[in-house]
Amino acid sequence: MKNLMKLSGLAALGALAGLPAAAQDAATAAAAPLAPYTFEQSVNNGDVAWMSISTILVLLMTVPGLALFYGGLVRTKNMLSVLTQVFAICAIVAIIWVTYGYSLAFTYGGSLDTFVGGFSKAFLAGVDVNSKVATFTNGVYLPEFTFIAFQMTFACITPALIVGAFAERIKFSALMVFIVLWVTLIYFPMAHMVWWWGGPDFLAQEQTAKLIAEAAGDTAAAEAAAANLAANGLLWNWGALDFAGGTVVHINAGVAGLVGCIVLGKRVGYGKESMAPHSLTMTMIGASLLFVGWFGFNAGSNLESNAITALAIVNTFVAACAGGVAWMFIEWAMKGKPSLLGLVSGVVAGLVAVTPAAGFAGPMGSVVLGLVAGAVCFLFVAYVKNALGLDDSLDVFGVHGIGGIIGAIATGILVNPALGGAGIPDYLSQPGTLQVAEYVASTAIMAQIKAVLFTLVFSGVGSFILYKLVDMTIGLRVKQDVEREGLDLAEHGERAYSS
Amino acid sequence: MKNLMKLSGLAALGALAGLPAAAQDAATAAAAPLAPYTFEQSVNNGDVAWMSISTILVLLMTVPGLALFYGGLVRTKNMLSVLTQVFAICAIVAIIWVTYGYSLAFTYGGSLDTFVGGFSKAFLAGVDVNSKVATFTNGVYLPEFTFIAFQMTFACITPALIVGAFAERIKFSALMVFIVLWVTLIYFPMAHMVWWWGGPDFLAQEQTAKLIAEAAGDTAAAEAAAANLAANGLLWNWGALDFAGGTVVHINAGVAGLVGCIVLGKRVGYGKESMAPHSLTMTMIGASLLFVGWFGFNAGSNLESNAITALAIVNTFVAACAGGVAWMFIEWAMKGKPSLLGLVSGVVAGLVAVTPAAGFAGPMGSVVLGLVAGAVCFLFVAYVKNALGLDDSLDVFGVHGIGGIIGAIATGILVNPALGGAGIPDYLSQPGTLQVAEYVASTAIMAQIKAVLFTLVFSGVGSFILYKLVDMTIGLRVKQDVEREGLDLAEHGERAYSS
Amino acid sequence: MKNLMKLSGLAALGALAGLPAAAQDAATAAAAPLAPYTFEQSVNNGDVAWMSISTILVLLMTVPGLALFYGGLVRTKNMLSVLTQVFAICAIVAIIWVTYGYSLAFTYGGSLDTFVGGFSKAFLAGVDVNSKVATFTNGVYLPEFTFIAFQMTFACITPALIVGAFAERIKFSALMVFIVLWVTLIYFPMAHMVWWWGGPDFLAQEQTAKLIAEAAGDTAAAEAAAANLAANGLLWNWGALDFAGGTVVHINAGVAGLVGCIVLGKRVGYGKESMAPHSLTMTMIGASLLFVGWFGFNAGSNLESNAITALAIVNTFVAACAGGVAWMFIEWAMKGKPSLLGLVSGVVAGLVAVTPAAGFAGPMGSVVLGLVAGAVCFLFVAYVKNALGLDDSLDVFGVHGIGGIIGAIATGILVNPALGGAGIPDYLSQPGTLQVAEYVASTAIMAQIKAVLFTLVFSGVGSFILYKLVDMTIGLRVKQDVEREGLDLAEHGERAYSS
Amino acid sequence: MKLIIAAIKPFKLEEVREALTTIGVRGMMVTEIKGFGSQSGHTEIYRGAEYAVNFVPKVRLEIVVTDSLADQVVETIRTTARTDKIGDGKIFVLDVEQAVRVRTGETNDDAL
Amino acid sequence: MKLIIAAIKPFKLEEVREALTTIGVRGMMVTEIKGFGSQSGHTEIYRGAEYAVNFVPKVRLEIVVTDSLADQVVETIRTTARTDKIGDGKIFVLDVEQAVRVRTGETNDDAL
Amino acid sequence: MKLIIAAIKPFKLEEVREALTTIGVRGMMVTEIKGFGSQSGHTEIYRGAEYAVNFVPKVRLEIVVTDSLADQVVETIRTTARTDKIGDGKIFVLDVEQAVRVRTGETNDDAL
Ligand SMILES: Nc1ncnc2c1ncn2[C@@H]1O[C@H](COP(=O)(O)OP(=O)(O)O)[C@@H](O)[C@H]1O
Ligand SMILES: Nc1ncnc2c1ncn2[C@@H]1O[C@H](COP(=O)(O)OP(=O)(O)O)[C@@H](O)[C@H]1O
Ligand SMILES: Nc1ncnc2c1ncn2[C@@H]1O[C@H](COP(=O)(O)OP(=O)(O)O)[C@@H](O)[C@H]1O
Repeated sequence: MKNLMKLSGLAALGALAGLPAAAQDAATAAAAPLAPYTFEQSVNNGDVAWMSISTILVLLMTVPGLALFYGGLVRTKNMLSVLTQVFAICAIVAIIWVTYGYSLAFTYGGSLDTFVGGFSKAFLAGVDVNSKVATFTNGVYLPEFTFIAFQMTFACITPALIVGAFAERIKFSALMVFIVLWVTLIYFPMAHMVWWWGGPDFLAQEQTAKLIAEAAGDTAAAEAAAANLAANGLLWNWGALDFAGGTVVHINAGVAGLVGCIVLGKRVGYGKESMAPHSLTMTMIGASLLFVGWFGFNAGSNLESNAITALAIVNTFVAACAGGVAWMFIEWAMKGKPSLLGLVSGVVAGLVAVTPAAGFAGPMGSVVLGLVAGAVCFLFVAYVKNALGLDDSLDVFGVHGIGGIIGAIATGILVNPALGGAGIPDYLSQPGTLQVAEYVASTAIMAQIKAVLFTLVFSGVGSFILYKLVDMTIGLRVKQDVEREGLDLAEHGERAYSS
Repeated sequence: MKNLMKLSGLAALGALAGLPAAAQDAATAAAAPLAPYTFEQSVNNGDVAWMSISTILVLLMTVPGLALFYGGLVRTKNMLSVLTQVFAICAIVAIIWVTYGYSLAFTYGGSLDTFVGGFSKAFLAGVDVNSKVATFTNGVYLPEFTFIAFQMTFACITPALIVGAFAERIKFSALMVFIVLWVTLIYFPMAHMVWWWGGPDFLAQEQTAKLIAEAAGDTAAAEAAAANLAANGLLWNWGALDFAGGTVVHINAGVAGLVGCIVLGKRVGYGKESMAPHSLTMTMIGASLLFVGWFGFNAGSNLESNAITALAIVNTFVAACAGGVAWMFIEWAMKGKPSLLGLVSGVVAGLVAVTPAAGFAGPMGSVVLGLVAGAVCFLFVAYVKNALGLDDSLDVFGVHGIGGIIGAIATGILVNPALGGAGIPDYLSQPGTLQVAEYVASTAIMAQIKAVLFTLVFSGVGSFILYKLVDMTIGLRVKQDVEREGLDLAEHGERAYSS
Repeated sequence: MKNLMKLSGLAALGALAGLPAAAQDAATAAAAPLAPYTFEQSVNNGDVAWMSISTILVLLMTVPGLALFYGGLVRTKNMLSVLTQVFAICAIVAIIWVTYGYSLAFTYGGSLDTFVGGFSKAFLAGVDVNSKVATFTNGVYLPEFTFIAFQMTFACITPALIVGAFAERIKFSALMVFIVLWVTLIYFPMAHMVWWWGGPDFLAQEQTAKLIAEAAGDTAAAEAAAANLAANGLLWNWGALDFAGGTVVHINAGVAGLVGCIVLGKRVGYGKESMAPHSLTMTMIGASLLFVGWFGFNAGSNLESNAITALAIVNTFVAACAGGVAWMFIEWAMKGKPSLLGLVSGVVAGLVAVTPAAGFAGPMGSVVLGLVAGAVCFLFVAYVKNALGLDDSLDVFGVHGIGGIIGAIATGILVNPALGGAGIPDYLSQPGTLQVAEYVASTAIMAQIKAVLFTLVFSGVGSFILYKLVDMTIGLRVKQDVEREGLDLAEHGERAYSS
Repeated sequence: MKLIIAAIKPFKLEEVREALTTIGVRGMMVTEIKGFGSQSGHTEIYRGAEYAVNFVPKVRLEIVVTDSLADQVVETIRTTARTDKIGDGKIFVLDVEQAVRVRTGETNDDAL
Repeated sequence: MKLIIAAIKPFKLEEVREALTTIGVRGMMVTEIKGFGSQSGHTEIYRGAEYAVNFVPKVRLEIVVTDSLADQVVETIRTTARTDKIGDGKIFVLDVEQAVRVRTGETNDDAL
Repeated sequence: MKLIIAAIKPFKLEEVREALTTIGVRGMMVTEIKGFGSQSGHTEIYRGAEYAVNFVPKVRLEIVVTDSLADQVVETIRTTARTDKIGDGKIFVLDVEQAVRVRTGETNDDAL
């Protein structure tokens, strides 16, 4: 597979789901003599503008968004520890990203390519202002720096999501070491497995080459082309749909958080002392900025600024609102009062759930998805979590894990055009154009379930090993005295508020 | 009027102000034989990028912007109630919007079309990624989802503006019911009456059809075309100019607030206890985000990303600054000190006032408009309000109502090209191009005054009836004990700040 | 030099550094007969979208970004004073900008043109929706209103940066007067000297005219063209590179701050009472918004939405992160704990340093630049400042001054293509295209050092005179009692927080 | 001299202060406290975690007065702070041995 | 009646309150204070400026009880608040001359 | 033992604490309070609504010392907290019957 010039792209589009159909159609098409597929790479300033702002929006989600959302929920004495953890993770991972992370996620990985990329673009070697990457439309490209920046923000926010699960008790140094290991060994491979594919033009080119070779009876060439067509990440090849990172980001972080809170154990005083949020105002600001920034996350994952971007915006908006409304009303019904924290938690749950579905579902499907996610996450967090005795301080699993799983599976359902969905994309049946593949519910949903299970196991087991490693070497948890005094003073030498 | 394919658009452009002139010119033009008007619908990714970000900016204005602006001004014990009200309104209205709100505002309403749309796009029926809506330039279109998302944010923020008027004393359940009624019966009709029009190409097509029919002596066809040309919202047909929502949003919400604070009565302890803002820091953050987000609101209302967008940005920026400077200095002169709250209130007043004028006035006109709005709103809030004994807790009427009225009327003056304005647009005199109609002060200003008065009466009376309805059924106001304890604990079961 | 239609642009590109090479090449090129250079002015909606959002982002940096970053660092009793100062400066300078500031910075200044512009565009005379300004690409233009708005935000934030140096002790009235003088006499001239140039097409036109004249032996015409080619700001002509305002904004404000804190003297109780930040939460929010907004500042300075925008985004991102990481780890090593304040201070230091380099350096160069800036600024602030006995309350000089100097000089190094830099642009050797000039380290670095020294002296001396003037007339500093009580109550009649 | 300590409902503070001024009290110290007593607290719920808060916000006054004024002060607080609802508060009287005004060095009754 | 003032560690508050309720205490006033004592404070550093904070967060309880209950209250606080680490706190007992319940006007032991 | 309660200006706290340490005081409780006295408050205006705030921020010290140290403590506070401007504060002395150190159970003078 020499000289394979892969064009990196984003968001699992299950191109291969169209394969069987493609074979048939291609047979017909092959009647007419086929010419090798050629293409131009054009960059649109409007797309670049949109992707630039999407990048900025995802950064806004992280700092200050996520940091405040989490920070507001801890006690005053731990406020700065949360802010520092989130911000430091963002900073360190950004540097890792340009150093080797991007390369591990978005380059050809040789014999390991199914699982992870290689080091060919370490230190961004070979990337300059003329480098381009594919989008989801044939012939439409982005400056590679744009793609690098956008994806960098995903690498930054995902590990930061985890810290909520063991907030108020982890050692800062241990966390830093854990995160470096985690992004390297869990996140970059996951991103590669879900998002590494050839791009529309590469697929068209190889598919055409394959058809030509087959027509000419050149089996070797046909096999080479077929191999190129299959040179994608593992989950991509399974046909799992993940528009903006339901598996890679949310389930991944949610599970890592779950394992983390179990490994670290409960907070001192858990269940006895009041651990009421020190500032729901900050949590509300954070949730709002997550909401606002999430449009960059979800609609930015479209890589272009077109009608699908607009669809993703509408879907994201209404799923978030539906999640908030569902949580608020069900809490009102079952606990007697509609709380702000419930409302915003539901909004986040809706956002998480719509992430994999953003460009695939229709608006009404997204409303339903949001309602379901808001309700189920509420039930988990308010009842199941306590029943299981989990001290997932800020409900990383309850919101990101559960919401992510609901969203991932629902994507397989809501993509159905009969339900207003956009349909499963198919780049192969008519090379050079984007077709909608026939929807087969069982296939579509099974692919999603497989992806969810894989992520649960891969991230769960992998994270567990890394936690144990760090725990055995430097120790994950602060001393009890430090926990009582608060991490701000003990670990960072500062107080959040003075007079 | 079968088969009328209306192309929805935004911002009253008083197309019909050009009618008399059009008749004349058309007469001349008709000398040459006229061909039916045809057009292409092209979408520009740069426009989509700008409208996407504008949508996000208006959401940012609402949450956390408006919520914090208001929240900072109440007492600690009511902080969360304000945040919850604003956020919940946003969430619920968004769902209503895609369910039936968009359809009521932006579809053809049959026999009621002058006042309100119909249900043909309820549940966004028939809208998909190929649907397009007109902008203000012939041939330039937006994905309909983009327009739906952008307008959704307007529907979300307008009712949220009202809550400031009766903050710290309304029952949450009553508010939710009121808002659902209010957007349905007041807001969607207002939006339809002001913003429902055919779009540049539709007008060009019908105008051309009319001229051809007239030349051919086909009175029936001419009348049908004339009817199509007149099938716009009531205020649009009056020729009222409203670039970004001075009437629909600000006067509308301002009056609803005024009526609300009168119906609910004053807060317990009003005038006796200190009701000092619990966090001007939050109010400043909120005001800043309103400022920042308002560019999406005003310049986004241009629907395209061009020089008029830029003009709207400059106008919005300087009017806001002028409003702030005016309020600050006049307060300094009359009350002895320049306060932050005065400064930011003036900024908001300037923003409100420039809203209807943003794409019509020139920068220097906008500076003057801002100065006037800042000064007059200050005088109202600091003197008139108390003289009238109004407990409009957060000055919804004083800022949005008064500022909106000033802006709406001033738009009729500042649009004058002689004052640096952009002039009144005219799509009819030369179908297919955008001309500037001759400016006649009396006509222009009267149209504005008519629109203001209509809004005051429609929204005032309508809101009054709805308040009374809700009051008589579930009761608008919380018990006195609850009001003393604070709505946060009593209504939402939470406290904003803990330690 | 009549009829000289200058096309304003941004960010020193040292066009003239290419001159000697140009002469040679031109000689060769002149062999073929030269036609006068003609060009079209095309505007791209994607560029306009990007510049609109960049404008908004820089406003976000100022309010609430910078205001919160600074405000969180002062004591509760002075919170509002800082917020008011920053917001009021922004508001007043915006009005000055459209009144005469833009004209002084970006018009031809007649005999003073080397130093400052004239009044030909006072009150934005002659600017309308059809006016355009050049970008850095031949033939690509922006609506002039877009450029005015973008540059307005730079004029607003720069003086606001200064207030951190003498926070908690300056009289509000004195500050307002000082700022009006300072922007007029220091900022607008600096902007003119660094950013006033002809634009790519103007240079191509004049260069071509010169070559034609020389070929034709028309010395007068050749000299006229040469004069036009040289009709740029002083520092521009020196070939100083400043992509987004290292000299104009950061060194300029940093030095003005340094002089200010010396002239005003230390705060009452300095070194005795605790002056711990009243809310590091606010400082963190502010720093995050500075980070987020800085992309508009740096990548917006590219004026277009293309691959260089993307490069500037990546550079800005990683330099910020590297700055934060460097400060955090060096503080951890030397002071025992990694603090949030250290982390975010480092991020800002990295951002400052990368400002002049954003479009010139490569990503790896930017990482190194950020690391150096974070480390050096830490050392200055934590050790040198105290050794010098400076009470630069919020480290305006330590971060913006020092960081700006590091960045300015490093730009001369990192622009080197051998280090992954973009190279020094050259518009003259092949008129109508953008070439990369040969890199000569000594020339490049000396130009930067000269620019830095000039800025230090010009801003330092100029600011000193203005401070003294204001001090002698209205007095710069509040009374000691007022300082103890806090500026909020005494100067603004408000408290930041109530219950 | 007597030190009178009273815990009252926060919104009554201004009224009590004014009433005391009227009868000649010229100084006091006011602290925001958490009161515990027969007035029950409230329950807060955050994502399903319920916290019973047993404390109620109260304001605590400390007033040092001459022996002769003490009874009147107690009486004034009692009548002014009263709303006849549970949680109105308590008043305690302690003996003060000495009082000093920092500024002047005056002592005892003169210091008040 | 006695006024018992105790400075304890904040996280012990709930436990102490409960223990006191058990032995019959029906009311108290709680204040968040800064304590100074042998327990040393901490150092904060902000951009190189170090501040030694000599105060430690404590909670201060004030409980007025009948003379008969006083000793038991002191004892209960002492045993419950104890962690055997420096900074556990202090208990002081003062005499109270009079007590009044605002709501009812009841006095002394009846008022508690 | 004596309980010395003093209300002083907040910025004098560190100085007073140090001075007291010098003369042998080993502990105290510090509360931020709102003081009311002859020092007048200020007026705040929010959008035209004026609020007269009659309270001034003060810091309240409570120090329990042996009888023998009491006078010296009062004197030290008086001289250190003094700025000769109105609002410098007041010092009150009360009698303490008993003192206990929670950690050790030591009582009275030993507990201080
Ligand atoms: N024994 C006590 N010692 C000290 N403070 C008390 C005592 N009992 C009550 N208080 C204070 O008085 C407040 C009101 O008392 P509570 O018992 O709730 O109502 P009521 O005074 O109406 O019976 C409490 O919140 C507490 O601050
Ligand atoms: N003499 C004193 N007067 C008033 N309060 C005191 C006194 N000594 C100690 N305290 C309070 O008791 C707390 C604990 O005292 P400390 O000396 O730190 O520990 P320990 O009680 O274990 O010896 C202090 O923080 C302070 O609030
Ligand atoms: N009678 C009093 N009882 C309790 N505290 C008092 C009394 N008088 C004054 N104080 C406290 O002392 C502070 C200073 O008193 P003030 O009368 O303002 O000034 P000065 O002590 O200079 O006469 C007050 O703010 C208050 O906290």
